[in-house]
Amino acid sequence: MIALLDAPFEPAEALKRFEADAVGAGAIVSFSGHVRPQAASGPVTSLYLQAHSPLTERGIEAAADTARERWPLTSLAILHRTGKMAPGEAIVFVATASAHRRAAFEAADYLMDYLKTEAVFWKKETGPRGEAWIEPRGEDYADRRRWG
Amino acid sequence: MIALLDAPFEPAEALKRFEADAVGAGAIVSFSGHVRPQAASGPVTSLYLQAHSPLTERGIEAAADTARERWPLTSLAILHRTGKMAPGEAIVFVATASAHRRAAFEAADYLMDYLKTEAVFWKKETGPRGEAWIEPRGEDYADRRRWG
Amino acid sequence: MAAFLYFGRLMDVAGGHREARTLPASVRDTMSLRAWLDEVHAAPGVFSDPAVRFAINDEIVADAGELADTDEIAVMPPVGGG
Amino acid sequence: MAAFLYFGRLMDVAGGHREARTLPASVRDTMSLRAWLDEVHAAPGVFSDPAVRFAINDEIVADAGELADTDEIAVMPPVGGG
Repeated sequence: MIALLDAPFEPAEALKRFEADAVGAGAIVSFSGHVRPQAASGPVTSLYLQAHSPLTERGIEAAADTARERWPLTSLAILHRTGKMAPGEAIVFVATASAHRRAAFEAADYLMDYLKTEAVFWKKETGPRGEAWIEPRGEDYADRRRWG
Repeated sequence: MIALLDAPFEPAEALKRFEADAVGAGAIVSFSGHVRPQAASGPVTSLYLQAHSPLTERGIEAAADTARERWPLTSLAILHRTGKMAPGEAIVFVATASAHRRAAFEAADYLMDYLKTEAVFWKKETGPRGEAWIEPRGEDYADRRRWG
Repeated sequence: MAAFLYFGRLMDVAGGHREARTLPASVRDTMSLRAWLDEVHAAPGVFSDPAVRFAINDEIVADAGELADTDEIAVMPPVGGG
Repeated sequence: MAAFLYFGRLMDVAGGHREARTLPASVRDTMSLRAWLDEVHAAPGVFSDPAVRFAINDEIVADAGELADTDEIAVMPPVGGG
Protein backbone atom coordinates (compact mmCIF):
# COMPACT_ATOMS: atom_id res chain seq x y z
CA MET A 1 0.00 0.00 0.00
CA ILE A 2 2.05 2.94 -1.31
CA ALA A 3 0.17 5.94 -2.66
CA LEU A 4 0.22 9.68 -3.24
CA LEU A 5 -3.15 11.23 -2.38
CA ASP A 6 -4.42 14.64 -3.38
CA ALA A 7 -7.35 14.63 -0.93
CA PRO A 8 -7.50 14.37 2.91
CA PHE A 9 -7.25 10.92 4.51
CA GLU A 10 -7.63 9.57 8.05
CA PRO A 11 -4.56 7.86 9.56
CA ALA A 12 -6.78 5.79 11.90
CA GLU A 13 -8.67 4.41 8.89
CA ALA A 14 -5.39 3.73 7.11
CA LEU A 15 -4.23 1.84 10.22
CA LYS A 16 -7.45 -0.19 10.24
CA ARG A 17 -6.86 -1.27 6.63
CA PHE A 18 -3.20 -1.92 7.38
CA GLU A 19 -4.09 -4.19 10.31
CA ALA A 20 -6.23 -6.33 8.01
CA ASP A 21 -3.19 -6.64 5.74
CA ALA A 22 -0.82 -7.35 8.64
CA VAL A 23 -2.76 -10.20 10.28
CA GLY A 24 -0.33 -12.54 12.05
CA ALA A 25 2.25 -9.84 12.83
CA GLY A 26 3.26 -9.41 16.46
CA ALA A 27 4.15 -5.71 16.18
CA ILE A 28 2.62 -2.83 14.22
CA VAL A 29 4.06 0.69 14.25
CA SER A 30 2.34 3.65 12.65
CA PHE A 31 3.52 7.19 12.16
CA SER A 32 1.44 10.12 11.01
CA GLY A 33 2.74 13.59 10.34
CA HIS A 34 0.26 16.46 10.53
CA VAL A 35 0.24 20.10 9.46
CA ARG A 36 1.11 22.09 12.58
CA PRO A 37 -0.81 25.32 13.19
CA GLN A 38 2.49 26.92 14.27
CA ALA A 39 5.83 26.72 12.47
CA ALA A 40 9.19 28.28 13.38
CA SER A 41 8.22 31.24 11.20
CA GLY A 42 4.81 31.85 12.84
CA PRO A 43 1.20 30.69 12.36
CA VAL A 44 0.45 28.44 9.39
CA THR A 45 -2.88 28.67 7.60
CA SER A 46 -2.06 26.12 4.89
CA LEU A 47 0.66 23.84 3.62
CA TYR A 48 1.16 22.98 -0.05
CA LEU A 49 3.11 19.93 -1.21
CA GLN A 50 4.29 19.51 -4.76
CA ALA A 51 5.45 16.15 -6.15
CA HIS A 52 7.04 15.20 -9.47
CA SER A 53 5.51 11.97 -10.73
CA PRO A 54 6.73 9.39 -11.45
CA LEU A 55 10.03 10.36 -9.74
CA THR A 56 8.34 10.82 -6.37
CA GLU A 57 6.60 7.41 -6.41
CA ARG A 58 9.73 5.69 -7.74
CA GLY A 59 11.85 7.12 -4.91
CA ILE A 60 9.34 6.05 -2.27
CA GLU A 61 9.15 2.53 -3.75
CA ALA A 62 12.95 2.29 -3.65
CA ALA A 63 13.04 3.38 0.02
CA ALA A 64 10.33 0.79 0.80
CA ASP A 65 12.43 -1.89 -0.95
CA THR A 66 15.46 -0.91 1.12
CA ALA A 67 13.39 -1.12 4.31
CA ARG A 68 12.09 -4.57 3.31
CA GLU A 69 15.65 -5.79 2.65
CA ARG A 70 16.97 -4.35 5.87
CA TRP A 71 14.25 -5.48 8.29
CA PRO A 72 12.05 -8.60 8.33
CA LEU A 73 8.80 -6.74 7.63
CA THR A 74 5.59 -8.63 6.95
CA SER A 75 3.71 -5.52 5.72
CA LEU A 76 4.48 -1.91 4.92
CA ALA A 77 2.31 1.08 3.98
CA ILE A 78 3.16 4.63 2.93
CA LEU A 79 0.53 7.26 2.14
CA HIS A 80 1.63 10.79 1.31
CA ARG A 81 -0.50 13.84 0.59
CA THR A 82 0.12 16.32 -2.18
CA GLY A 83 -1.62 19.65 -2.82
CA LYS A 84 -3.01 22.12 -0.30
CA MET A 85 -3.61 21.05 3.32
CA ALA A 86 -5.10 22.77 6.36
CA PRO A 87 -3.62 22.65 9.90
CA GLY A 88 -4.26 19.28 11.55
CA GLU A 89 -4.57 17.39 8.27
CA ALA A 90 -2.36 14.36 7.83
CA ILE A 91 0.60 14.87 5.48
CA VAL A 92 2.08 11.39 5.68
CA PHE A 93 1.25 7.97 7.11
CA VAL A 94 3.80 5.17 7.45
CA ALA A 95 2.99 1.76 8.92
CA THR A 96 5.22 -1.27 9.38
CA ALA A 97 4.48 -4.76 10.67
CA SER A 98 6.88 -7.45 11.83
CA ALA A 99 7.07 -10.41 14.19
CA HIS A 100 8.90 -8.31 16.81
CA ARG A 101 8.80 -4.63 17.66
CA ARG A 102 12.42 -3.56 17.02
CA ALA A 103 12.17 -4.16 13.25
CA ALA A 104 8.82 -2.37 13.03
CA PHE A 105 10.06 0.68 14.98
CA GLU A 106 13.34 0.97 13.10
CA ALA A 107 11.81 0.56 9.65
CA ALA A 108 9.13 3.22 10.31
CA ASP A 109 11.78 5.60 11.66
CA TYR A 110 14.00 4.93 8.61
CA LEU A 111 11.16 5.52 6.15
CA MET A 112 10.24 8.83 7.81
CA ASP A 113 13.87 9.99 7.66
CA TYR A 114 13.85 9.19 3.95
CA LEU A 115 10.56 10.98 3.38
CA LYS A 116 11.75 14.08 5.25
CA THR A 117 15.04 14.49 3.42
CA GLU A 118 15.15 12.61 0.13
CA ALA A 119 11.60 12.06 -1.05
CA VAL A 120 10.79 14.19 -4.09
CA PHE A 121 8.44 16.78 -2.54
CA TRP A 122 8.55 20.54 -2.22
CA LYS A 123 6.72 22.21 0.61
CA LYS A 124 5.26 25.71 0.90
CA GLU A 125 3.85 27.23 4.09
CA THR A 126 1.27 29.98 3.94
CA GLY A 127 0.55 32.21 6.92
CA PRO A 128 -0.37 35.78 7.77
CA ARG A 129 3.13 36.83 6.66
CA GLY A 130 2.73 35.31 3.20
CA GLU A 131 4.11 32.21 1.53
CA ALA A 132 7.48 30.51 2.04
CA TRP A 133 9.03 27.41 0.51
CA ILE A 134 10.49 25.21 3.26
CA GLU A 135 13.54 23.02 2.74
CA PRO A 136 14.67 20.26 5.15
CA ARG A 137 16.12 21.26 8.52
CA GLY A 138 19.74 20.37 9.45
CA GLU A 139 18.18 18.07 12.07
CA ASP A 140 16.39 16.13 9.30
CA TYR A 141 19.66 15.50 7.46
CA ALA A 142 21.33 14.44 10.71
CA ASP A 143 18.50 11.95 11.35
CA ARG A 144 18.90 10.56 7.84
CA ARG A 145 22.65 10.02 8.27
CA ARG A 146 22.03 7.69 11.23
CA TRP A 147 21.20 4.93 8.72
CA GLY A 148 24.53 5.14 6.80
CA MET B 1 -5.44 7.76 28.55
CA ILE B 2 -3.82 4.90 30.51
CA ALA B 3 -5.92 1.80 31.13
CA LEU B 4 -5.89 -1.93 31.72
CA LEU B 5 -8.66 -3.62 29.74
CA ASP B 6 -10.05 -7.12 30.26
CA ALA B 7 -11.91 -7.23 26.92
CA PRO B 8 -10.72 -6.92 23.29
CA PHE B 9 -10.07 -3.45 21.85
CA GLU B 10 -9.24 -2.09 18.40
CA PRO B 11 -5.92 -0.22 18.06
CA ALA B 12 -7.25 1.76 15.07
CA GLU B 13 -10.16 3.02 17.19
CA ALA B 14 -7.76 3.83 20.01
CA LEU B 15 -5.66 5.81 17.50
CA LYS B 16 -8.76 7.68 16.33
CA ARG B 17 -9.54 8.75 19.91
CA PHE B 18 -5.88 9.59 20.50
CA GLU B 19 -5.79 11.85 17.42
CA ALA B 20 -8.71 13.85 18.81
CA ASP B 21 -6.67 14.29 22.00
CA ALA B 22 -3.48 15.14 20.11
CA VAL B 23 -4.84 17.90 17.87
CA GLY B 24 -2.07 20.37 17.06
CA ALA B 25 0.77 17.80 17.25
CA GLY B 26 3.02 17.46 14.22
CA ALA B 27 3.93 13.81 14.81
CA ILE B 28 1.94 10.85 16.14
CA VAL B 29 3.46 7.40 16.65
CA SER B 30 1.42 4.34 17.56
CA PHE B 31 2.51 0.85 18.46
CA SER B 32 0.29 -2.18 18.83
CA GLY B 33 1.45 -5.60 19.95
CA HIS B 34 -0.66 -8.58 18.93
CA VAL B 35 -0.90 -12.22 19.95
CA ARG B 36 1.12 -14.13 17.36
CA PRO B 37 -0.28 -17.45 16.14
CA GLN B 38 3.25 -18.87 16.30
CA ALA B 39 5.72 -18.54 19.16
CA ALA B 40 9.26 -19.92 19.50
CA SER B 41 7.73 -22.95 21.21
CA GLY B 42 5.14 -23.71 18.48
CA PRO B 43 1.56 -22.72 17.64
CA VAL B 44 -0.32 -20.54 20.14
CA THR B 45 -4.07 -20.94 20.65
CA SER B 46 -4.37 -18.39 23.44
CA LEU B 47 -2.40 -16.00 25.58
CA TYR B 48 -3.27 -15.14 29.18
CA LEU B 49 -2.00 -12.02 30.93
CA GLN B 50 -2.17 -11.57 34.66
CA ALA B 51 -1.74 -8.17 36.34
CA HIS B 52 -1.48 -7.18 40.01
CA SER B 53 -3.51 -4.04 40.60
CA PRO B 54 -2.72 -1.40 41.68
CA LEU B 55 0.99 -2.21 41.27
CA THR B 56 0.62 -2.70 37.52
CA GLU B 57 -1.17 0.62 36.93
CA ARG B 58 1.18 2.47 39.26
CA GLY B 59 4.24 1.18 37.37
CA ILE B 60 2.79 2.16 34.00
CA GLU B 61 1.90 5.64 35.30
CA ALA B 62 5.48 6.06 36.55
CA ALA B 63 6.91 5.01 33.16
CA ALA B 64 4.55 7.47 31.46
CA ASP B 65 5.75 10.23 33.81
CA THR B 66 9.37 9.41 32.96
CA ALA B 67 8.55 9.57 29.24
CA ARG B 68 6.81 12.94 29.70
CA GLU B 69 9.86 14.31 31.57
CA ARG B 70 12.30 12.97 29.03
CA TRP B 71 10.56 13.99 25.79
CA PRO B 72 8.38 17.00 24.94
CA LEU B 73 5.17 14.99 24.46
CA THR B 74 1.86 16.71 23.94
CA SER B 75 -0.19 13.51 24.46
CA LEU B 76 0.41 9.93 25.50
CA ALA B 77 -1.80 6.83 25.63
CA ILE B 78 -1.22 3.32 26.94
CA LEU B 79 -3.83 0.56 26.78
CA HIS B 80 -2.92 -2.93 27.97
CA ARG B 81 -5.03 -6.08 27.93
CA THR B 82 -5.31 -8.56 30.74
CA GLY B 83 -6.99 -11.97 30.76
CA LYS B 84 -7.29 -14.48 27.94
CA MET B 85 -6.62 -13.41 24.33
CA ALA B 86 -6.85 -15.17 20.96
CA PRO B 87 -4.21 -14.95 18.19
CA GLY B 88 -4.39 -11.61 16.39
CA GLU B 89 -5.94 -9.76 19.34
CA ALA B 90 -4.17 -6.61 20.50
CA ILE B 91 -2.22 -7.00 23.74
CA VAL B 92 -0.93 -3.46 24.05
CA PHE B 93 -1.36 -0.07 22.41
CA VAL B 94 1.00 2.85 22.95
CA ALA B 95 0.63 6.23 21.26
CA THR B 96 2.72 9.36 21.60
CA ALA B 97 2.33 12.82 20.10
CA SER B 98 4.85 15.63 19.84
CA ALA B 99 5.73 18.62 17.69
CA HIS B 100 8.46 16.64 15.90
CA ARG B 101 8.84 12.97 15.12
CA ARG B 102 12.04 12.07 17.00
CA ALA B 103 10.44 12.62 20.42
CA ALA B 104 7.31 10.67 19.45
CA PHE B 105 9.32 7.70 18.10
CA GLU B 106 11.73 7.54 21.02
CA ALA B 107 9.06 7.85 23.70
CA ALA B 108 6.92 5.08 22.15
CA ASP B 109 9.98 2.85 21.85
CA TYR B 110 10.94 3.59 25.48
CA LEU B 111 7.45 2.83 26.79
CA MET B 112 7.33 -0.48 24.93
CA ASP B 113 10.72 -1.49 26.36
CA TYR B 114 9.34 -0.71 29.81
CA LEU B 115 6.15 -2.67 29.20
CA LYS B 116 8.06 -5.69 27.91
CA THR B 117 10.52 -5.96 30.78
CA GLU B 118 9.36 -4.09 33.87
CA ALA B 119 5.61 -3.74 33.72
CA VAL B 120 3.88 -5.93 36.27
CA PHE B 121 2.38 -8.62 34.04
CA TRP B 122 2.76 -12.38 33.80
CA LYS B 123 2.11 -14.12 30.52
CA LYS B 124 1.03 -17.67 29.77
CA GLU B 125 0.92 -19.21 26.29
CA THR B 126 -1.42 -22.10 25.54
CA GLY B 127 -0.92 -24.32 22.51
CA PRO B 128 -1.31 -27.93 21.42
CA ARG B 129 1.61 -28.80 23.71
CA GLY B 130 -0.08 -27.33 26.78
CA GLU B 131 0.50 -24.20 28.81
CA ALA B 132 3.73 -22.34 29.51
CA TRP B 133 4.49 -19.17 31.47
CA ILE B 134 6.73 -16.88 29.40
CA GLU B 135 9.29 -14.55 30.94
CA PRO B 136 11.05 -11.71 29.04
CA ARG B 137 13.66 -12.62 26.42
CA GLY B 138 17.32 -11.54 26.79
CA GLU B 139 16.66 -9.30 23.79
CA ASP B 140 13.94 -7.48 25.74
CA TYR B 141 16.31 -6.71 28.61
CA ALA B 142 18.99 -5.55 26.15
CA ASP B 143 16.44 -3.18 24.53
CA ARG B 144 15.50 -1.82 27.95
CA ARG B 145 19.14 -1.10 28.87
CA ARG B 146 19.47 1.25 25.88
CA TRP B 147 17.65 3.93 27.90
CA GLY B 148 20.12 3.87 30.83
CA MET C 1 -2.44 -14.84 59.32
CA ALA C 2 -0.69 -13.42 56.27
CA ALA C 3 -2.44 -13.36 52.88
CA PHE C 4 -0.28 -14.77 50.10
CA LEU C 5 -0.86 -13.92 46.43
CA TYR C 6 1.11 -16.01 43.92
CA PHE C 7 1.57 -14.84 40.34
CA GLY C 8 2.60 -16.40 37.04
CA ARG C 9 4.35 -19.77 37.25
CA LEU C 10 4.46 -19.48 41.03
CA MET C 11 0.68 -20.09 41.09
CA ASP C 12 1.44 -23.56 39.72
CA VAL C 13 4.13 -24.14 42.36
CA ALA C 14 1.88 -22.94 45.19
CA GLY C 15 -1.21 -24.68 43.84
CA GLY C 16 -3.28 -21.53 43.52
CA HIS C 17 -3.37 -17.74 43.38
CA ARG C 18 -4.30 -17.01 46.98
CA GLU C 19 -3.79 -18.63 50.35
CA ALA C 20 -3.69 -17.62 54.01
CA ARG C 21 -0.86 -18.88 56.23
CA THR C 22 0.34 -18.10 59.70
CA LEU C 23 3.94 -16.87 59.53
CA PRO C 24 6.15 -18.64 62.08
CA ALA C 25 7.87 -16.30 64.53
CA SER C 26 11.20 -16.99 62.78
CA VAL C 27 9.90 -15.53 59.50
CA ARG C 28 9.86 -11.75 59.84
CA ASP C 29 11.65 -10.60 56.70
CA THR C 30 11.73 -11.55 53.00
CA MET C 31 15.04 -13.42 53.28
CA SER C 32 13.72 -15.86 55.90
CA LEU C 33 10.41 -15.93 53.96
CA ARG C 34 12.19 -17.27 50.85
CA ALA C 35 13.65 -20.27 52.69
CA TRP C 36 10.36 -20.92 54.44
CA LEU C 37 8.33 -20.84 51.18
CA ASP C 38 10.82 -23.23 49.54
CA GLU C 39 10.10 -25.55 52.45
CA VAL C 40 6.32 -25.27 52.80
CA HIS C 41 5.84 -25.71 49.03
CA ALA C 42 8.47 -28.45 48.81
CA ALA C 43 10.12 -26.42 46.05
CA PRO C 44 13.83 -26.15 46.85
CA GLY C 45 15.41 -23.02 45.36
CA VAL C 46 12.24 -21.74 43.69
CA PHE C 47 11.47 -18.92 46.14
CA SER C 48 15.15 -18.42 47.06
CA ASP C 49 15.77 -17.42 43.42
CA PRO C 50 16.58 -13.68 43.57
CA ALA C 51 14.51 -13.21 40.38
CA VAL C 52 11.44 -13.81 42.58
CA ARG C 53 10.34 -10.54 44.16
CA PHE C 54 7.84 -9.62 46.87
CA ALA C 55 5.31 -6.83 47.24
CA ILE C 56 4.19 -6.27 50.82
CA ASN C 57 0.82 -4.52 51.00
CA ASP C 58 1.21 -3.36 47.39
CA GLU C 59 4.75 -2.02 47.78
CA ILE C 60 7.61 -3.85 46.09
CA VAL C 61 10.31 -4.51 48.70
CA ALA C 62 13.97 -5.47 48.34
CA ASP C 63 15.57 -8.10 50.57
CA ALA C 64 15.50 -8.17 53.50
CA GLY C 65 12.13 -6.39 53.78
CA GLU C 66 10.30 -6.62 57.09
CA LEU C 67 7.13 -8.69 57.43
CA ALA C 68 4.24 -8.99 59.86
CA ASP C 69 1.80 -11.86 60.17
CA THR C 70 -1.03 -9.50 59.06
CA ASP C 71 0.57 -8.51 55.72
CA GLU C 72 -0.60 -9.17 52.19
CA ILE C 73 2.41 -10.74 50.51
CA ALA C 74 2.54 -10.85 46.70
CA VAL C 75 5.04 -13.44 45.44
CA MET C 76 6.13 -12.50 41.95
CA PRO C 77 8.32 -14.16 39.31
CA PRO C 78 10.01 -11.92 36.66
CA VAL C 79 7.46 -9.60 35.06
CA GLY C 80 6.98 -8.51 31.48
CA GLY C 81 3.86 -7.94 29.43
CA GLY C 82 3.35 -6.78 25.85
CA MET D 1 12.60 22.96 -28.02
CA ALA D 2 13.22 21.59 -24.52
CA ALA D 3 10.40 21.42 -21.96
CA PHE D 4 11.36 22.91 -18.60
CA LEU D 5 9.57 22.02 -15.37
CA TYR D 6 10.42 24.17 -12.34
CA PHE D 7 9.64 23.01 -8.80
CA GLY D 8 9.37 24.58 -5.38
CA ARG D 9 10.92 28.04 -4.97
CA LEU D 10 12.38 27.79 -8.48
CA MET D 11 8.84 28.22 -9.87
CA ASP D 12 8.89 31.70 -8.36
CA VAL D 13 12.31 32.44 -9.89
CA ALA D 14 11.27 31.15 -13.32
CA GLY D 15 7.83 32.74 -13.16
CA GLY D 16 5.92 29.48 -13.58
CA HIS D 17 5.96 25.70 -13.41
CA ARG D 18 6.39 24.93 -17.09
CA GLU D 19 7.98 26.60 -20.10
CA ALA D 20 9.42 25.63 -23.51
CA ARG D 21 12.78 27.04 -24.58
CA THR D 22 15.17 26.34 -27.41
CA LEU D 23 18.52 25.29 -25.97
CA PRO D 24 21.42 27.17 -27.58
CA ALA D 25 23.99 24.93 -29.26
CA SER D 26 26.45 25.78 -26.44
CA VAL D 27 24.15 24.22 -23.81
CA ARG D 28 24.42 20.47 -24.10
CA ASP D 29 25.05 19.39 -20.53
CA THR D 30 23.75 20.30 -17.06
CA MET D 31 26.87 22.33 -16.18
CA SER D 32 26.44 24.71 -19.10
CA LEU D 33 22.67 24.62 -18.45
CA ARG D 34 23.17 26.02 -14.93
CA ALA D 35 25.05 29.10 -16.17
CA TRP D 36 22.57 29.63 -18.97
CA LEU D 37 19.51 29.41 -16.63
CA ASP D 38 21.14 31.91 -14.24
CA GLU D 39 21.39 34.23 -17.25
CA VAL D 40 17.98 33.75 -18.90
CA HIS D 41 16.20 34.15 -15.56
CA ALA D 42 18.44 37.02 -14.43
CA ALA D 43 19.12 35.04 -11.26
CA PRO D 44 22.88 34.95 -10.70
CA GLY D 45 23.98 31.88 -8.73
CA VAL D 46 20.48 30.44 -8.27
CA PHE D 47 20.77 27.61 -10.80
CA SER D 48 24.55 27.28 -10.35
CA ASP D 49 23.88 26.28 -6.73
CA PRO D 50 24.87 22.59 -6.54
CA ALA D 51 21.83 22.00 -4.29
CA VAL D 52 19.72 22.46 -7.45
CA ARG D 53 19.41 19.15 -9.27
CA PHE D 54 18.07 18.12 -12.66
CA ALA D 55 15.97 15.22 -13.88
CA ILE D 56 16.19 14.65 -17.60
CA ASN D 57 13.18 12.74 -18.96
CA ASP D 58 12.32 11.58 -15.42
CA GLU D 59 15.83 10.40 -14.51
CA ILE D 60 17.83 12.35 -11.94
CA VAL D 61 21.24 13.15 -13.44
CA ALA D 62 24.50 14.28 -11.85
CA ASP D 63 26.66 17.00 -13.40
CA ALA D 64 27.61 17.11 -16.17
CA GLY D 65 24.67 15.15 -17.60
CA GLU D 66 24.11 15.33 -21.34
CA LEU D 67 21.17 17.25 -22.80
CA ALA D 68 19.30 17.42 -26.08
CA ASP D 69 16.99 20.19 -27.24
CA THR D 70 14.08 17.70 -27.20
CA ASP D 71 14.43 16.75 -23.51
CA GLU D 72 12.05 17.32 -20.62
CA ILE D 73 14.21 19.01 -17.99
CA ALA D 74 12.99 19.11 -14.39
CA VAL D 75 14.75 21.81 -12.36
CA MET D 76 14.59 20.89 -8.69
CA PRO D 77 15.61 22.63 -5.44
CA PRO D 78 16.37 20.48 -2.36
CA VAL D 79 13.53 18.04 -1.73
CA GLY D 80 11.87 16.88 1.48
CA GLY D 81 8.24 16.15 2.29
CA GLY D 82 6.52 14.89 5.45
